[in-house]
Amino acid sequence: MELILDIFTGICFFIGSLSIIIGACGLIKLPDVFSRIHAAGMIDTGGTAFFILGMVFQTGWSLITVKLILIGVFIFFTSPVTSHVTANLARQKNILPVGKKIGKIL
Amino acid sequence: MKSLILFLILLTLWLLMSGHYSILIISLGIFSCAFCVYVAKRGKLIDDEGLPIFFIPRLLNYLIWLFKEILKSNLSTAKVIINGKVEPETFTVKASQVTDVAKVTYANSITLTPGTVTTKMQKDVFEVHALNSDFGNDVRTNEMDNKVTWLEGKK
Amino acid sequence: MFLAALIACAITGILILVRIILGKTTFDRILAVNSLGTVIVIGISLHGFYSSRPEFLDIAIVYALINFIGTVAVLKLFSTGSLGGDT
Amino acid sequence: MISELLINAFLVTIMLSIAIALIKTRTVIFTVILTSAYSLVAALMFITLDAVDVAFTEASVGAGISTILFLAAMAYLPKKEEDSISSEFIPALSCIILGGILIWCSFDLPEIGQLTAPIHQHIAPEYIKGSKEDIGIPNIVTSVLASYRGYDTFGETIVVFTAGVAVLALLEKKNTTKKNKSQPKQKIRKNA
Repeated sequence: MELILDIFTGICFFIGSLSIIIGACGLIKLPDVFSRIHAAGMIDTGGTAFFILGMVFQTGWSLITVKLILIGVFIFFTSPVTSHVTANLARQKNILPVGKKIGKIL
Repeated sequence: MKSLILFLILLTLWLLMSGHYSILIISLGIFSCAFCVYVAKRGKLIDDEGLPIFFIPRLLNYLIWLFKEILKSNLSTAKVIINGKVEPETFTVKASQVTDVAKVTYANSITLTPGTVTTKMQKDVFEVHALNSDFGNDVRTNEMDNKVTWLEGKK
Repeated sequence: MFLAALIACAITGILILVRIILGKTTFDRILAVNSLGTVIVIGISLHGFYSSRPEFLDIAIVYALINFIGTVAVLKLFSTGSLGGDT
Repeated sequence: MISELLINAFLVTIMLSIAIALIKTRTVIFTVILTSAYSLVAALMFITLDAVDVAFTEASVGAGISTILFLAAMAYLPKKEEDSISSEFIPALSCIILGGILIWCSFDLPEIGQLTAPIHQHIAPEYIKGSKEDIGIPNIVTSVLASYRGYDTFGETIVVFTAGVAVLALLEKKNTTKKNKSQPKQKIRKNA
């Protein structure tokens, strides 16, 4: 039983590590602020979700699990807000995104 | 009624976070939770926006769908970053929700799925930035919009 | 296992640091610092498990909130020019 | 043990590179952002040193409140820092000498966790033995801080509180006088 949980944790950590490293690479590689927000979103959603899932497999049911899930919920609620505020402010300062525009832009 | 629900939520949080259950500490917790509720009530923070109860019956279903969606778009974002085929595009979509909370939920759901970000909001028109035309098409099919309208349950 | 995950966090931290130092606009840097905060939250919880003292999760919770407040405060100052309520 | 050393070395390297970037930059808001990142990493460092309470304080005060205070003060400052005029040789020399003295002194410190160190001989064993029955709080650091040296902590808190009130009062006063000046700025922004 312990072995199975360990394997699950290992898989989750592997996927999480992969997604945060790819996200950080994207943060460096992508061309402008608006594209980089997507990479940061990958770190915030994919990375955290899998790491927390992996740690939940290790604890079983206790108060620690609740705290882990709380961390996940906080990051889940706050990450889109920061992304949106950053993007909105960049638009307010008249930075136009690279790439094609479809239809009328606000 | 709503302040009672808020009080219970706060108290549950306190009990879960503290982990020490003696009479003194629990009574301190009850006191501070009551004080928080009082401050929130004085600041008129307790309304439909602060505590959207009408989401609750369909929330679980929506969350499961959202997680699935996030997983899918994480995969495709990773592919885009590795391939390096970035063709960003910007477009506007219309939100069909009634209340402000539901609109915010829709905008946040768009932002939460990597690959699409809401950059500007004006009443019920969102400006969305997508990493690729595939992500753009995902938003433009209005599947998420319909889901959030269904979650709101006002129509 | 936990050590491997911690190493992954460390590599991510270095990559993000490169973006912080290179970053052209302020928004790039704010975004990168926010991501660094998320990675550190993960790192704190992982380190807690690695040294088998998961009580450190309390700090990770405080961190997740402080990171958000700090980022929003910086952005608010940048947009309005002050933190007061009358602007 | 080796992994602990590796983690510490890595964190110190990151802090060092952030500090160098801090010196190099000339934009004030970027300085504040970097300071926030620095204290984020510093708190992680305190956690690896097993000082939970300090890490808590560093996280909330260093990364949260002081960033916001810096920002509030920054609203009255020019956006760009001027290049320094005087030569950098003497400050650098004095910093290096002071750092050298501190490192030299640190060789005389007892090793971390050594039982015969003076700090573990004096009154600490009594605190450790009696703290649970005397006060009833599971965390020893908290019981020492809030009860055994309660008057000390009380005085410190008063000093910190006074400083906070003074800072708030200073910022508030400037706000009212500056109101008229900030009006035309916004008009320009709207036109542009």
